[in-house]
Amino acid sequence: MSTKQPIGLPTYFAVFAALLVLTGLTVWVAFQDFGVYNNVIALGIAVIKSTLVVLFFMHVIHSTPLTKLILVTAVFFFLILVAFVYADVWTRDMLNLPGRPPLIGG
Amino acid sequence: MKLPFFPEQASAMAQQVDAISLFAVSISFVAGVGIVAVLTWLGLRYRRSHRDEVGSAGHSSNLLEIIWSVIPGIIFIGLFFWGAKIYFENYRIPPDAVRYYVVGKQWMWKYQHPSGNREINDFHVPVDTPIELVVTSEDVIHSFFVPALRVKRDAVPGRYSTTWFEANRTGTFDIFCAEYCGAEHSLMIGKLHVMEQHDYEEWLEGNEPAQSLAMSGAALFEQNSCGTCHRSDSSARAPILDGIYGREIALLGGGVIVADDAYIRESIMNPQAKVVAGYQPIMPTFQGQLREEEILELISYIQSLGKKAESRTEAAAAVSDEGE
Amino acid sequence: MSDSTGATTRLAHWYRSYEEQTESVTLGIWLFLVTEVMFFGGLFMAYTLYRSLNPEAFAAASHHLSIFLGTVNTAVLIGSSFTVVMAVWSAERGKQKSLVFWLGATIVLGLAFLGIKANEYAHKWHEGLVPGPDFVFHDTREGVHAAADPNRARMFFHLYFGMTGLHALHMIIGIGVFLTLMVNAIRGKYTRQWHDPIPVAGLYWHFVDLVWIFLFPLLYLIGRH
Amino acid sequence: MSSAALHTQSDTNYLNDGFGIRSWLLTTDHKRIAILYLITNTLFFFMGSVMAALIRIELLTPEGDLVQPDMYNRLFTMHGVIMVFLFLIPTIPAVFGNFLIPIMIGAKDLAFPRLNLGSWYVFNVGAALIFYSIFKGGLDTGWTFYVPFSSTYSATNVMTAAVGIFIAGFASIMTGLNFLVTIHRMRAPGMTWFRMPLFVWAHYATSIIILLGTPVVAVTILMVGAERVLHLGIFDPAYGGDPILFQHLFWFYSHPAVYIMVLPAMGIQSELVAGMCRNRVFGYRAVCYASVAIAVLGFLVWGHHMYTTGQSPYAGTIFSFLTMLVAVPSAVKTFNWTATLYRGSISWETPMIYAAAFIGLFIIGGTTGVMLGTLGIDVHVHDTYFVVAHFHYVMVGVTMMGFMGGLHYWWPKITGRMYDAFWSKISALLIFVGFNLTFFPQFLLGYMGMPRRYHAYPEQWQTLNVLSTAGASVLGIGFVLPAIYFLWSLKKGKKAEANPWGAVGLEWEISSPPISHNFEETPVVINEAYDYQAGHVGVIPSTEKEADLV
Repeated sequence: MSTKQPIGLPTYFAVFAALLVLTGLTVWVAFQDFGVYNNVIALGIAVIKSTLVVLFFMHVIHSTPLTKLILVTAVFFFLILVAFVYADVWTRDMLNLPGRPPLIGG
Repeated sequence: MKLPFFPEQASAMAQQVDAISLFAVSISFVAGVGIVAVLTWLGLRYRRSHRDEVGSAGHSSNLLEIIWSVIPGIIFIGLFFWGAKIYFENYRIPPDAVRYYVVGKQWMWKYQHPSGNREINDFHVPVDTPIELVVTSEDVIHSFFVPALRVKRDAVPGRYSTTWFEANRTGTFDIFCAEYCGAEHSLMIGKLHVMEQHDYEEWLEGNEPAQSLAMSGAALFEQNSCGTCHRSDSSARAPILDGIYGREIALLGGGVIVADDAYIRESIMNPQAKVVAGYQPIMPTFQGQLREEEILELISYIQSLGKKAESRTEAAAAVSDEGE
Repeated sequence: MSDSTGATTRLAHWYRSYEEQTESVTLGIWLFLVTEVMFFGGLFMAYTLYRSLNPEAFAAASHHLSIFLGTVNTAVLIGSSFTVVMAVWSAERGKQKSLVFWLGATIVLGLAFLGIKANEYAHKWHEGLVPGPDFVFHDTREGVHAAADPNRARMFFHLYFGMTGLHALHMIIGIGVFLTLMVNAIRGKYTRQWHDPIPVAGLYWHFVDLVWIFLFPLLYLIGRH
Repeated sequence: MSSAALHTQSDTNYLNDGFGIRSWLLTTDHKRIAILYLITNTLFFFMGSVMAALIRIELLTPEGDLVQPDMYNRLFTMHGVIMVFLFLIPTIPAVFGNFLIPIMIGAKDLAFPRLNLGSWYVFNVGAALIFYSIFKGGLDTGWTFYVPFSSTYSATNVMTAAVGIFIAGFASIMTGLNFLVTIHRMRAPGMTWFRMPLFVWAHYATSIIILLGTPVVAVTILMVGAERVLHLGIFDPAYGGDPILFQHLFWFYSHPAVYIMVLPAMGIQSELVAGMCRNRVFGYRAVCYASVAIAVLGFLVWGHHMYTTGQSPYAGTIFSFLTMLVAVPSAVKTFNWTATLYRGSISWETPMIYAAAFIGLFIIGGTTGVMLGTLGIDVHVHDTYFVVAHFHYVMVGVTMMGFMGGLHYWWPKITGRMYDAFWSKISALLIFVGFNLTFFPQFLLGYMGMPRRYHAYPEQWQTLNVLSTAGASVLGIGFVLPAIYFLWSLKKGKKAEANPWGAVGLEWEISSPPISHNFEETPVVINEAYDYQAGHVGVIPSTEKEADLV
């Protein structure tokens, strides 16, 4: 799993503190009104927090390339599922629904 | 023209689908026979001559790999474009299409003609006229399938799916339910009777319905006392429905939507979802009180209001402005 | 099998070295986490799609969740991730007493999380927000033009109980694993040379924490302004 | 064929290394677990076939007169569930993968032997639940479990079968995980990635699909189960749900699942063609990349099952385009197998007959698959017998031919006995003829518009259906024969030598049947895969001078 340069204690404390701060930040942001950006920021912070946990707490930062590849593959295929389902749902009503004037020439 | 082992071709679209299918079958046949021929020839030519004979040194050639990746790829992509063209032609409804409603219910098909006629399983349509089918289901997923017209559209509950066809030959064709829907899935069949225009009109008179779709919609409109809020003279409590059909409406809380069948159905079943700007969400839900055909009748009624109100649109627009 | 130091070695006979065994076990847990990502992925997919299909109803429903308890839970779970990291750190250095301490801390924090979750569930139960025959819902957001449709708000709670319930189930399994590890640690089963189960359980626990890191904003925070 | 044997012919092997129920039911030897899987899965295959026979007899007549419509629905549902989840998905990986992967890469056993035995027990618990649901009256939702029929309208015991499939899915995940870790970590020295047999490559790709896909169907089945028990309306549009979301989540797994069924058979096909032609597979690396390409692209195409169901036409176009791409690696493999025969030394034993049948039927199965992936054609033939014929050509024509070919190729290695050459050829031909007679007419029926899952059909299609049923009976006989002569060979078959086909591969350089831990001493691999010039792949380090070891 790891080529065994152990992560020092200070790093653990720093990451732990950062995670708590980020949690506080995301809750604070939730109460501000940034319009559509609220969701983007909330997910962005969640992604940052999870990257911190993955890299330092799960020692992926100095683990073998295989472990990194496995992690990326899992996330990639989940995003494929989300992307293609949304590709369907968002464009489902773009072409002639009954009663709607035909979108393209026709 | 009836090819052996092909269903009748009763529409222009059917010929296109048969053309692409024949193309695909012939390409596959040629490729298949080619490979099997090479396989048999190699199989016989290099039969083992003595017990310990071993094959010659292994071969591989990147050029050959590229060739037999790119060539099938090109053929498949070609097939894809041709298929996509047919699919979109079948998906895009011509503006002059006459709209019929098809409602799938466990183990029967119910049709509604614009003139108000209603039929179960057997469907009478005029020839040489583009016919738009708005397909929905009351319970599980069904699928309206006419092999002779190469037309298939799933009836999904809670959604209006559309497809269209234009039969270019008269005759009687099979209608099937293609999506498994329970015990009598195989008995949910009917006959599509494509008739000359005058025969169709005679048939309509012969089976004169009590009233047209719009009229039965109007009756429902009264029955459920929609008129108390949706008045034609004042838009204080609710939007005026005359001429609203197919028009873009501003929504409360921003956003604009076209008042199409789906929006009207959603506003009946879940009124608070998209409230028109300038109004309070006071409309009660009719979820569970109206059957699918009744909603379709109300939609036809609202659509008919649009046509009647052509002349009075300015007045209605003026009135609704005061309402805001 | 016992090696020179008398402590029973845990090297399975078909591995050539400890190094190879640790690598196999770690690769195994990472691959298991891939299946967990896709398992929760299906639910996250359903949640995000239904949120975009019914934005108003989901926003109204998520107002009933207490942000305070959610935040505390997130902090507790991050804390338990930290204690697990310390446990792995101690195991690598063969510090048995500190390993036992940190494993105990992880279990305590895990139970704290489940306690808070149980409290939230009970609160929902009293408010009648548990989807079922006697589900009652009224929109408590102020300055909103249209009250949300109770049926669609109920969909939010199906997914809320489904996802947090599945997450809590994974927590319970995790706590069970840590309990067994702690008992073994007390018996001195883990040495500097062999302590594979600790990092493996740690990775599983960090994954459960990751799921919550995404669950918290999606369920509690979005649509709150 | 004097291959430097890696074994001394000893009379103790994994079969007689311990007798009695405990030694079999608590074994962690990957070879014994493979035998356990072979017994249970063959049993499930025959149960599924009984239902297929009843379906074919029912369809002899246009009116449904053999069984009630409701009973017919249960028959085709259980035929689908048993064949898909209890035979096609698990069998080749669990039987041949378990037995051969450790040997082919020079390992003593899989990475997690206890997990391997656990997977067999978990698999049988799932199977028991599925058969309990049959015992209680069966399931009538079709193996696809489409909502809202399966979640609200079906009155049969969907819940029991759903939990059964959920549990059987775990067995599949356990096997997939075991293979991946073994292939990554436990290869013998010198066995680099591109010296591994193509059989191992195919199972590597299959395991990737298993790990990424199975959990998604697990959570989908959980949702359907929750819906049935609590009546939540998760997929009910009135409550904000969407029945098409179920189809997305279901097919996200179920299309890659068809590659889980077909890739292992392709792995066997590569071994059969190489072994029977005593030739290195043409374009070895191209076939390796093709396997992995199928695994990855297989996840991007599931929408081609949903062209007519209200999925947006734009999404349908994306899925159709990607379906065309995923067909290319399969075509590349077919061309490579055919080219392997060039300047080979081909013996037309039974395995080679199955390999040739595999190629012929895979051409038909593959090209009709491309036709179904084309938007224009699919609208007409979706949910008709054209689809039924296509997936039977791929499932029976490809996976079954691969399974039978593998069985006939490795039977001497697994049991140490040779089977009767004459009868095996007869049964192979019977299966080939019966199969084509059964399923080719269904292509015609499908294009003529006969819908799937129909208990009664218009009379004009009776002749083709009678032809199909006739073919089914020939196919049935074809499948019964192997059961007879294989069991017969266990007692009466003559002793098999270590390398009956003169093939090259680590599994042919150890005794038949192998000893319990496969190799007396871990071999060192010094040659490329299928190196017929060298005649062998591995060597025992202690008997070789250090200089020879690479």
